[in-house]
Amino acid sequence: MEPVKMKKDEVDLRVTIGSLSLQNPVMTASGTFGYAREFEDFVDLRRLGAVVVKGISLKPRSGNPPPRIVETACGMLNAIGLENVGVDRFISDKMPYPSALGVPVIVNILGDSVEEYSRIAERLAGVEGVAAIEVNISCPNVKKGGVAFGTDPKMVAVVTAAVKQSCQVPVIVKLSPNVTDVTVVAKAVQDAGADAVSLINTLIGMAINLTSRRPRLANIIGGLSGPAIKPVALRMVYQVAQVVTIPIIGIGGITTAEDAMEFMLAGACAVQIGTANFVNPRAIEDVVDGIATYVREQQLGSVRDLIGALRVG
Amino acid sequence: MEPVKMKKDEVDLRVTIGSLSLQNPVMTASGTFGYAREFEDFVDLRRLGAVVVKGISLKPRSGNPPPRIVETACGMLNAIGLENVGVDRFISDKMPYPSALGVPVIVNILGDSVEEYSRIAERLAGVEGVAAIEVNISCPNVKKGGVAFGTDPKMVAVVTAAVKQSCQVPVIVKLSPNVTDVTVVAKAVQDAGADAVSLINTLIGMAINLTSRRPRLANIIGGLSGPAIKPVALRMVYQVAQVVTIPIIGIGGITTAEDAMEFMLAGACAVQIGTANFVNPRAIEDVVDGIATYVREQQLGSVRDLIGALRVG
Amino acid sequence: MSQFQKKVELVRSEVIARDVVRLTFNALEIATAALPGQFVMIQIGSGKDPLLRRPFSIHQTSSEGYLQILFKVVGRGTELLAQYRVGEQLSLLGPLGKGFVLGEPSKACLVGGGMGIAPMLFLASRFQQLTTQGVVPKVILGARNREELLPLIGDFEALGLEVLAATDDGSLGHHGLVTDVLKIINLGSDFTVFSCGPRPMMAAIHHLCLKEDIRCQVSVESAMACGMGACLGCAVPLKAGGYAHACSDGPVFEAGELLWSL
Amino acid sequence: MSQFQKKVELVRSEVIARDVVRLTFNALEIATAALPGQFVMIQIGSGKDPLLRRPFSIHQTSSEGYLQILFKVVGRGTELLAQYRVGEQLSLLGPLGKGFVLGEPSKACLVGGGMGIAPMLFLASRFQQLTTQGVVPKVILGARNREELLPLIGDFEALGLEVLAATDDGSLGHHGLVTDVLKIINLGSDFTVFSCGPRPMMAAIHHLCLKEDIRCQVSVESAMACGMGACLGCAVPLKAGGYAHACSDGPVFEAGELLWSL
Ligand SMILES: Cc1cc2nc3c(=O)[nH]c(=O)nc-3n(C[C@H](O)[C@H](O)[C@H](O)COP(=O)(O)OP(=O)(O)OC[C@H]3O[C@@H](n4cnc5c(N)ncnc54)[C@H](O)[C@@H]3O)c2cc1C
Ligand SMILES: Cc1cc2nc3c(=O)[nH]c(=O)nc-3n(C[C@H](O)[C@H](O)[C@H](O)COP(=O)(O)OP(=O)(O)OC[C@H]3O[C@@H](n4cnc5c(N)ncnc54)[C@H](O)[C@@H]3O)c2cc1C
Ligand SMILES: Cc1cc2nc3c(=O)[nH]c(=O)nc-3n(C[C@H](O)[C@H](O)[C@H](O)COP(=O)(O)O)c2cc1C
Ligand SMILES: Cc1cc2nc3c(=O)[nH]c(=O)nc-3n(C[C@H](O)[C@H](O)[C@H](O)COP(=O)(O)O)c2cc1C
Ligand code: FES
Ligand code: FES
Repeated sequence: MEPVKMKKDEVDLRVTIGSLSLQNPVMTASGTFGYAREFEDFVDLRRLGAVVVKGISLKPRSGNPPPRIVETACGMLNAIGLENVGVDRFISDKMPYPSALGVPVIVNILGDSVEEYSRIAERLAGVEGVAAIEVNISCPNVKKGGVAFGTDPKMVAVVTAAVKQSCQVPVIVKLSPNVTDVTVVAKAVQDAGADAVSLINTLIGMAINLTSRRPRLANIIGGLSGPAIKPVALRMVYQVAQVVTIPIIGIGGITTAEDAMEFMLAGACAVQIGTANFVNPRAIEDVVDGIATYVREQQLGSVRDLIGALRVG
Repeated sequence: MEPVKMKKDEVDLRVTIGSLSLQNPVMTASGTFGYAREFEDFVDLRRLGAVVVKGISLKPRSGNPPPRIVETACGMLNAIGLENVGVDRFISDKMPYPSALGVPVIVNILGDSVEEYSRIAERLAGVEGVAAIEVNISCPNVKKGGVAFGTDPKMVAVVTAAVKQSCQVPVIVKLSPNVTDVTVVAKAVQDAGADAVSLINTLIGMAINLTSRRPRLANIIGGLSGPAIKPVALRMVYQVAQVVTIPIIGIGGITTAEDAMEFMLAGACAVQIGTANFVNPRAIEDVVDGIATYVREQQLGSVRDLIGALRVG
Repeated sequence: MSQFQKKVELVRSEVIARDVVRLTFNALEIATAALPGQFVMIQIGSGKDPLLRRPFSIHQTSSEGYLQILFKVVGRGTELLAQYRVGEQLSLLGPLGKGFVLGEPSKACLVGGGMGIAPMLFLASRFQQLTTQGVVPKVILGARNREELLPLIGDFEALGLEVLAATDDGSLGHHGLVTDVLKIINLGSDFTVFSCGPRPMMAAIHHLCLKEDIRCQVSVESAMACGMGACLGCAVPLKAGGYAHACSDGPVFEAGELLWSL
Repeated sequence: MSQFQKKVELVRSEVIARDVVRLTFNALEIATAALPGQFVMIQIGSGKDPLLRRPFSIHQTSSEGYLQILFKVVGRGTELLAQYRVGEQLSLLGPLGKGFVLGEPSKACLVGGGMGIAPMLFLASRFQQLTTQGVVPKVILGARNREELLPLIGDFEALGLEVLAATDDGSLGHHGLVTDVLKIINLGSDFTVFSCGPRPMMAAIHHLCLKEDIRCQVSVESAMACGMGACLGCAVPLKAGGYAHACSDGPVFEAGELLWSL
């Protein structure tokens, strides 16, 4: 991919994730932006830093029974159950639209076994427009595979290496926050050859309906996202930034440009916006605008000056 | 301690935590209610299920420099740094007031080493009015000890056994949520002889001031509490309830009677209320009233009918 | 398809019955693009709590660009929404979803129960515009009692439609269910029933229509986060297995496509 | 000590200057118990976001039970607070903290800067009530400009007090800092300075008083969660080492007890 060129008079918002050049650091978070087309009426899709599509598995999955979502204090729980059309229909039906937008498309993948991860990566390897692969090892909603992979540094390393071998594009590994020490997993992923890490995926949570005495999600537990988790996400990004040298993509509760830039100060090269898209489908563009304004007003040379620029001590 | 007797016409809110009988299941959470006296103008202290006092160490601690607290979305971060007067002054100056209230006083303790935990427990063992000890192995704000203890099942077991040997009163071990699998720690604690577990302590989080480019807490990281964490707390209580037989005390983001009863459905015998006391210093009494109303209106035999009564499947 | 995210002004707020409120917004773009059965997602409050938008059927639109919703206060979001004052601005997203597939007005029977009456008024007025022969669609409306139902009936009558009423307590119209009325009026199999209401009501209507071989479209609810097909939260189990999504495949479905046992 | 948690009615809301608002509550118990230098914690909104109460100095009380606060809009909480309308109810907690230790009015000099002026009016009026010989306390008030300062001066003058003004831009009174004025008036060492304002201002006043051997009480701010000594969040570093707590040991301290380098 060609490095993105900057127009005159524009503020410099460009960042790179390994060999991947982005016009700005703001991407969509997987599972919260569909396949981009859903948002075409609300946001100028060509202004996104990158599109990360809904998690794709080898075979189609129908997902969990409803209720699949419930609101919590400043957050929401989801137990979608990784519903998706499967890699083949993704390539034939879904990929053409985002790949025509002129922004990098990052494909989030998930599997039940190392082999499955490899095979999806292989299938995607040659596909036009796939700029990078994001490996979801941390989704809490699938009982087989997912959880075990995401919390065991050894398994994560094996999956990472397998995906790396199966494709040429940059590989981003998406980390689970549901671990005792996220830096251990991050280091394992780096050592296994990942080009970047993204974090955090959702925290595991639960909600109960007192009247019916039942869990509010059919799946009982689900993934917590939204502003409520931002402090945890920011802490993990900061911790991981102290121990890895590969780029970090910050995720978790970002709704404003200020939020996004806080993640960059903590050490993230780029950010992803998830739940906020539901509330404000224009969120990503608003964040890009807000960052641009800040970079201009603070007369920063580029947005990259923010990365890891937290003053400690 | 005598089993609490119920007055005629009263609804039955009594619960037991091992050998400890409570008039109702609603306690204060350590560190959020001072030594009870602070709240005397706002709440009828004799109506509390139990008072859990601020964490006590062997020697006095002056705590972290300010800022120590910052608000987050539906939550707050604190990095008090376990400021406390030390066990001796606690016994002489602080304990007399709560112990005269006629409700059980549970003393939360913390240390830098197994020996320290034992010695505090020994000091408290004979003290009039100490109804139980809650062992804080999970406070994220102390760099030595705290974190390591709380996340390592083996260390937690050692501390538990040591405290058990040092005193006759029931020992409650307070679990950290910052672990990959809370059930492993809970089982270790049960096997080591704990009379009950309480959970959750705070999640580790961070907040950044974009303007100053500094962490918002002098300690950089702090503990996240309040409604934001309730889904995580509820999930962990539910998970632990599937694997232990000792009583569980549910903590995390409880602000209303409904919240409290949801924790009981998930498997908690009692609950603790923390951050909510800051917003509504009458919170605990309001929760007790709310539970009583519910138990009466639903014509439950007793509040104990709620414990673990979640309908799954 | 044209969808909009717009800050719009609340121009009218009416308490229709106890806990039932009707709001009128000045929302030109959304009102103009809207079709009966579509809905809007409304952001309540400016903060992060409540976090998610709330979905409401479009109750009525006007050529001047007014858009109405009719809702019941059932929780915190609707409580806050009921407190908004005329002149305040709210963010609306819409029109969302697939609406009813209209047909011959004279062969249409609209059945609304409770707040399921909300989309029926919009549908009725669209049918009314399509009516050429003067043979208007049939309308059956049900609610708990007279107090709740009476204020709503007036709007249908203002359109020149006759309303068959059913109340749980018999305080207005038939004492019983809308399905009783549906049975009584004995539609031909060339009719289409358009229905929205509580799930048990729609299930009963579906079974009745199935037996009588009448086509039946239903508007269903499901917990929603995005309202636009992105989160996959609003799953609706299908008879053929798998799930449709209420917000993008619906909220209106052919009743026969859905799984009713759940 | 008597403290109260009360739902009280907002009876007046005044915009004093740009982003500066004064609210008057009907809060009998709290107003009656209040002492100058104490504060209240106000719950803003009914939801969980913003979660924590916000602390505000008591600006003025009346024997009828009215209580005023004066504040600047600096963030989301104060923004929401400024939008409350007369007749709405808010939950107040107070009076909290230890106030100023009063002394001989004729030997008192009150120095307020910016929103630090808020508690000074209450202090001045209490001094005024204690004044027997007609020798009133001195008052020095500072702000960025005339627009911000002028409306506040009137309240002090209404008490019969003369105000020495200082503004950053010289648009009213002395062009410069309140400490300049303090130097000029040259207090004797039998005076006590009572001060509230931005930290650099109070540090400068403290150092001046130290040099001139004048007793100095300052009211300090710190991030607070509970306002009542329970959370230990509001640590204020002490000269002697360790921390005091702004809410329960203060917010008023002897300036010499605090660590000013931090
Ligand atoms: C497409 C669609 C159209 C709708 N149209 C209307 C309408 O025209 N008029 C109307 O009154 N209501 C309508 N609803 C339902 C309305 O969205 C909910 O009543 C509202 O979201 C509740 O918000 P709350 O914050 O007040 O309640 P909450 O506090 O969120 O919940 C209170 C109760 O309402 C239930 N509830 C919450 N959200 C939903 C939901 N999305 N669907 C069903 N039940 C829910 C909860 O389970 C709970 O029992 C519609 C829902 C959908 C999906
Ligand atoms: C004892 C005491 C008395 C006070 N009296 C007054 C008063 O009379 N008038 C007045 O205008 N203000 C007063 N303050 C400050 C006032 O509490 C804060 O301005 C307010 O809490 C900010 O809330 P916010 O939600 O608008 O701002 P936030 O969005 O919470 O923060 C906005 C900015 O204000 C700063 N801030 C937040 N909380 C505080 C705090 N507690 N103290 C200092 N800075 C803070 C933040 O760091 C941030 O820069 C007092 C503070 C204390 C501790
Ligand atoms: C409805 C929903 C679906 C999601 N699906 C996926 C997914 O398929 N793959 C994945 O890696 N993460 C998925 N996530 C996690 C998000 O990408 C993101 O990591 C998380 O929501 C935290 O960010 P946020 O707080 O900005 O939403 C999903 C999140 C939500 C809310
Ligand atoms: C200011 C503050 C101080 C705390 N201090 C302690 C402590 O000393 N010991 C302890 O075990 N937990 C401490 N906690 C954790 C609480 O007891 C509780 O576990 C946590 O706040 C979650 O509950 P909540 O969401 O209801 O606040 C503290 C929490 C707060 C907010
Ligand atoms: S509500 Fe998000 S897909 Fe339907
Ligand atoms: S604000 Fe809680 S102790 Fe001072």
